[in-house]
Amino acid sequence: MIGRRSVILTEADRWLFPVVLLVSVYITFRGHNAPGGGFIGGLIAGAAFIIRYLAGTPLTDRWHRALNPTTYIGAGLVIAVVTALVPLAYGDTLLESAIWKWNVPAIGEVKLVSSSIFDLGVYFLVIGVVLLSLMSLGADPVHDEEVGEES
Amino acid sequence: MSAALIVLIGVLFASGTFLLLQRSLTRIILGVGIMANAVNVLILSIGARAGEAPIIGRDGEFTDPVPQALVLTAIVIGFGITAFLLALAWRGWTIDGNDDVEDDDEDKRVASAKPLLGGTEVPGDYQ
Amino acid sequence: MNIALALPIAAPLLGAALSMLVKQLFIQRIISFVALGISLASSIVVVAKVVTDNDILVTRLGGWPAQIAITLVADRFAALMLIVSISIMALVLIYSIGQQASDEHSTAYHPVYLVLAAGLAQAFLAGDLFNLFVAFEMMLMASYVLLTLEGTNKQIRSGVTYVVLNVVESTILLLGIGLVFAATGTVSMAELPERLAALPDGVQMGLNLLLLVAFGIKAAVFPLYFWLPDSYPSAPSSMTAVFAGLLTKVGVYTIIRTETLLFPGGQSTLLIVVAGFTMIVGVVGAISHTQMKRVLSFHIVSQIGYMILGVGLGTQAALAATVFFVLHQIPVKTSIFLVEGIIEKETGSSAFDDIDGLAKRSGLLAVFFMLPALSLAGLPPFSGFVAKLGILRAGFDNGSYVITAVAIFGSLLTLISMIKIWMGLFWGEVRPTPPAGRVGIMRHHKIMSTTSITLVGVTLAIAVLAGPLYDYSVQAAEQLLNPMQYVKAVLGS
Amino acid sequence: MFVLLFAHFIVATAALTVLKSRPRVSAVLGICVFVATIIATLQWGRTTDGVREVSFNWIGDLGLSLHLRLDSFAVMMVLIISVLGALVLAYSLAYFDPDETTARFTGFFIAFAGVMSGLVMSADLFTMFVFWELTSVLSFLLIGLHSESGHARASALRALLVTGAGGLCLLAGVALFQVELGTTSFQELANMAPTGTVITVAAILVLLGAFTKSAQFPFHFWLPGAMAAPTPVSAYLHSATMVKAGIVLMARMSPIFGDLDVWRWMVVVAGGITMVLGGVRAMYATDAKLLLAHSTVSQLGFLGILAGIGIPGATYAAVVHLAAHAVFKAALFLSVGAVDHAVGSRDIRTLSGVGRQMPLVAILATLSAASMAGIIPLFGFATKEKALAVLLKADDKVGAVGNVALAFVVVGAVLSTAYSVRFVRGVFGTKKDCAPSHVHHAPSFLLVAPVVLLSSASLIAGLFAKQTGHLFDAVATTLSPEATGKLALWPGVNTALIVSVIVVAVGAAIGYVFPLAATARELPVTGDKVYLSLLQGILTGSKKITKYTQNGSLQTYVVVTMGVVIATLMYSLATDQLPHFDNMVIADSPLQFGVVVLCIVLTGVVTFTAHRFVAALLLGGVGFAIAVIFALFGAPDLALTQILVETIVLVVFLLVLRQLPSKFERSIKGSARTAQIVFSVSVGLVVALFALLVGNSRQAPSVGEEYITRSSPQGGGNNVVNVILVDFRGVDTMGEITVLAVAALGVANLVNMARRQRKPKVVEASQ
Repeated sequence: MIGRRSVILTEADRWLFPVVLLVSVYITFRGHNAPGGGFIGGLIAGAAFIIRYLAGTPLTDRWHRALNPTTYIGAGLVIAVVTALVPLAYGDTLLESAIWKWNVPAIGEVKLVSSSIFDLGVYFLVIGVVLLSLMSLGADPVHDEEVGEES
Repeated sequence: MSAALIVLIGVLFASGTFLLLQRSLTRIILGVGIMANAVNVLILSIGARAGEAPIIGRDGEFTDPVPQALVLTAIVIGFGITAFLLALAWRGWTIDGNDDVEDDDEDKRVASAKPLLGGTEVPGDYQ
Repeated sequence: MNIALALPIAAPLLGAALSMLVKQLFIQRIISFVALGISLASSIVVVAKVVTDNDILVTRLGGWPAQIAITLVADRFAALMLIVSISIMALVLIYSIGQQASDEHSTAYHPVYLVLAAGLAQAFLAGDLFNLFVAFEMMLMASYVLLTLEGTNKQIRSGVTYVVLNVVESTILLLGIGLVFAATGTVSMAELPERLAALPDGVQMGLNLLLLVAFGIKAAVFPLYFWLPDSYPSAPSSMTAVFAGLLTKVGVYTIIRTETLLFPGGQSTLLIVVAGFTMIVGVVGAISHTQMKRVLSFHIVSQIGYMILGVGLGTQAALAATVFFVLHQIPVKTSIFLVEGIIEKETGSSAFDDIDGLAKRSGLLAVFFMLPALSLAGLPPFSGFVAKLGILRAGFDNGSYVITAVAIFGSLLTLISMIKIWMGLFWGEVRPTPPAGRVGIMRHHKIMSTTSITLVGVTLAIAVLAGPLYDYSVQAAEQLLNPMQYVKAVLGS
Repeated sequence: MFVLLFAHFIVATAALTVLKSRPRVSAVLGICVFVATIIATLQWGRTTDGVREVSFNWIGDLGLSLHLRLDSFAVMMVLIISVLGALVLAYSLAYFDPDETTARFTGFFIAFAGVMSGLVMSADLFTMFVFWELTSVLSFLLIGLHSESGHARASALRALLVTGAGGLCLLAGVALFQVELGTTSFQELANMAPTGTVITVAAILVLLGAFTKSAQFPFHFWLPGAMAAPTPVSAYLHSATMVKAGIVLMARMSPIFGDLDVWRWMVVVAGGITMVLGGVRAMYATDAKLLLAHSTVSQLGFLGILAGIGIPGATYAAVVHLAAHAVFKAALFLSVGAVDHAVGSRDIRTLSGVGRQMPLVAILATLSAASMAGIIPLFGFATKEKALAVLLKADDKVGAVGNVALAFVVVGAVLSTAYSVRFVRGVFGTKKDCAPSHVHHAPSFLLVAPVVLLSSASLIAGLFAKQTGHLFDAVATTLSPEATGKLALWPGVNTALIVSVIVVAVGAAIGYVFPLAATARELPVTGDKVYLSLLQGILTGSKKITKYTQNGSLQTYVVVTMGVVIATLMYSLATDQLPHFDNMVIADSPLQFGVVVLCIVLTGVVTFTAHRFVAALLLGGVGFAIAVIFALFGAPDLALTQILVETIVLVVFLLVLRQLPSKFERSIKGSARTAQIVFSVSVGLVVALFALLVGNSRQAPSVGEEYITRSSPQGGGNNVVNVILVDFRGVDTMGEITVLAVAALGVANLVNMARRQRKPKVVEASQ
């Protein structure tokens, strides 16, 4: 860990972390129409983890079990590739996109583009990548458990 | 086309090359980073003209979105490469306590050894 | 058809993704085999379709019109490369399991290996320059990881050389592609020929050269090959085998594309000169070194020279010979590295200083070294001979006597380098003493031996079936020399 | 017949695999194959007109097909190969102990016989080349049979490299013929009677190939070295069969190209020098086997002249002498082997009284030696007479070169007689000052029987020279229609006979007088020395080149790579007029200008600072500045991504740097540093200039416009960049996230490996 735990950062992290995560999800889905998207969203979420990391909140116990970064990466890639592959089953080409529109009462028209799902895959993958790099290079190389490995 | 950006491209390429020529892996990685930035600025500034962000609904003349997409991909790939190089530097450091890029041992050995044929000297003894 | 072209890329990618989600080695292996199996099956379909339709297959991804979509394109050459490389990937996967060096070492092995396969497939099928760059990056990144998989001192040191020079290559390639876009406003390989041809000479030449430099680094031509002999030998043999067999050939493949599709005949003289130096300097390096893996690594470089010569000559005969040369080279080179892997696994080294008398210990091993070695040296009746003769004839036919003479001289040096390995490892008193009760090297390493033998068998089959395969190469060359066919197939009339 | 060819290979494979532990069984099988081949060949030789063809189309497009043709000449050669093969193999049963080496010998031997038969049956140059190279490889393996011995290895290498180099000349010739004429078939070439510079070059290349294989000067030196092989190998490969491949080739080609002056002169001069040189060397050899080796060289020179000079009569003489030589030389080798086996020595200075103790072998060997010396009434006499008779008249047909040939042959013939005498005297004679050699055991039946057969063949063929001569009529006419001739036991007193008598008399006198222990003065230049220095030169040169090209330094590699980039771009810049600055502005906005300046300053600091942390932080700074430039350019997505990526890279950088020292250790000072700076600046300059040039050359509209129009209606999004990323060019993104994933896995893997490799140490330390 870098330095000692900072009280300010720890406090900030407690409040910031969920907020930043929410923002990241928003940015991801907004990306189709305004600056943003899976990369940016994922990186923002990654940044949230960085803050958490800098605050010194251990990533290794609870987080490690719940969120194996490799799983994030794998899941993200599965989502992206499957989204890309689905149209093939309908006789279309790889990555052919579809646009679904629903009229939801009270909210109005809701539009979902299949490529947004693809972007979601990107989002998860990027989070996983940031997490994995951080955990690997940030951890104590001698005593800590191996990252992303079942031991 | 902006002269300032062209100059910046030149400076970044020069600096990147210089850093790549150093022995310390850290500096080489810095060089890789700068080079990547150099190419990205180049693609954007040579491939497109400055303008309004290409978001439908905004006013003004849009700048070409394609270079942006290419550069975005390049930035992300560059991120991966830099992370991996840093891990290499870190690993190199844990092995031998420095981050200098050494010359290849085998090449050095061969350069100083006698020329051999199949592990033996050229055999010329038959009589 | 969309499926057949998409799956060679998508199946390994999905496999890689799933493989990351599981940690059990057994399941990972199954995933890899299934993914590569699907990939292989669809590439067979691609080849069959290319042959029966006698046309170029195209799929426009996302269903967009060809001008704006990324296309996957398979002509005869691409289809051939696809099927060969995927088969090799599948075979070496089996070998590497037998080698007990890679996938038992790290759970990253299988996903990364699959990404390498996907990258290869994408590189061959890419109909878009930037997509080609991405494919290159997939391959490169995967190769960085595979090269340093064990994280030993040696691997890290040579890994640095490999990574840095390949990053330089990526940078140059990106620069080149960025400038191509800047000059033409597109990166679609079907749209480019016309737009590039309209550019001023200097710009054309510069873009052409930039791409050639980048692909030349990838293909390891003189004077851009340095990274190869320093880095390949430190990887596990199975990885070296794949790299040696496939990665440099991707460079050759892209050089051929550049010189036939994008800038037809752009730099033939330069390529011929470069080819001459590559042939000689590569094999000269092989002669100086005293470690089988190093010798073979230098040897890769030298052989690349022959392929580049074919591209430089640029006639249909020359390109046909080059296509055949690539086709022959991939399995042969891979197989000889696989045999090397058996030696290394058995004795812990491949240095001439450490080992002698292997022929006495295992005649079978000697035979299965000798067969690919003689083929590489271009001796009849092996496939390497057909390939070499094809190049020489094309050279004579073109009236390029000097370079052809250089090529012939190079092949004498090649013979010396192969004999050097033979004399260094296989002849003499047996050393080191085999462990007691060892039945035979080949029998002891069953999986590795079986796969190596299979691959050597494939190389022999290439020699036997050289007739139809050469016909195929000739037709592939015909397509290559007719870029309009490519453009038409992609863009429609 | 052609099935029998395959039988060779099947038996050979069996000998090397399933019968590995029973070499005797495989030898017997081999003999059966040889005998079958003999019978079949004879059968065909009688029943058909002597020609039988088969061809296997390999690659039609390249005109590569394997084409075998069994004509009378091929029949003769196959018979020589098979008869001698059977005899030598039988001999080897007694000669070797049945161990693994013998198994390998047997396998290689049978395979070799098969390949050699294929070679002599080849109907075209290409097919011949295929078998040709295989004989080289197999002889390499046979010479190196006892690979523990450095001598054997060196000899094998020498033989392979010399014949291999010749093979490449041959290959070049083949390729030239194929390209120029579209065929390499001997018959078709003969019909075409091609001319021209390229054709001449091709013919000469083929001739050079033949020279190397048949040990003609200046490539003669590998043959004596090849005697490192066990005696049966020498007897077979290096006297009777493989070395004849070149002669066969010359015999096939000379009817086509024999009229070329270059060809003729090359053949005569090379053959003549070979003949004389081999003879002289034989006079100095003290190892009986080496003596025979040099005599083989000499005889090959003789055969070369006859086969290559392109006179029909000489072709006939070549054919008959080829047969005669195969018979007597094999017998001689085998008898030396028998002596060696019994006594354990081949040194003619110390062997003494062997003739008395092994009378049968001595008589047989003497007979064969007499045939070699050309003494009446042996086969060798008749053939040599024929050759002399032809050459005496040669100048009528070919002019001066005929006389030169005659001169060489006469001198060579004198030497032949001399070394024949020397051989018999040395091996079987009794020397006063030497203790009689001890014969350990009488040679067994199988060691002697082949010699009996061969030597009596020399005698019988000589006695019935006329009939024997007829047998070869068809053989010679196959090669060239006019090549007819006669042999005679007693030709009558004519010039040839007189010359011959003088030759024999002088030769015998020299052979008798010449000391057995004479040592030759070392020549300043020999073929072998040239070979060695060439090989050494290749090795040293290779090392030197590699030392410079592959110096192992990453810096050098980067310099060269970037140097190539500069060079190519400068060259391209030079071909066009320099970029113009028409639509150039200083900066798109004042803010942009400011940020660029800041960015340049930061870059400068990153480049030259000695502090790691400073460098890493400011690299982030450069990244942020560039993000601002992106934003100003109209690329908000790019700017956002750049900022986030730079942040995360910075954090990772710092994580790594905390383990490294705060300052860079050393950096080059002085002129090297200046050179680096100059180099780097020129990279920057050239790239920027070229970028400018490219930027001004756009003509067609960008594909981006299409994306902008389609983004919202078809892609379902307003942010065009994002729609491109996830839709239009989604495959790029798919690839790119894969790259990212793999990079992360790689990072984790490296760290995990580090842990794994460290853990044991930690455990050790704690114990």
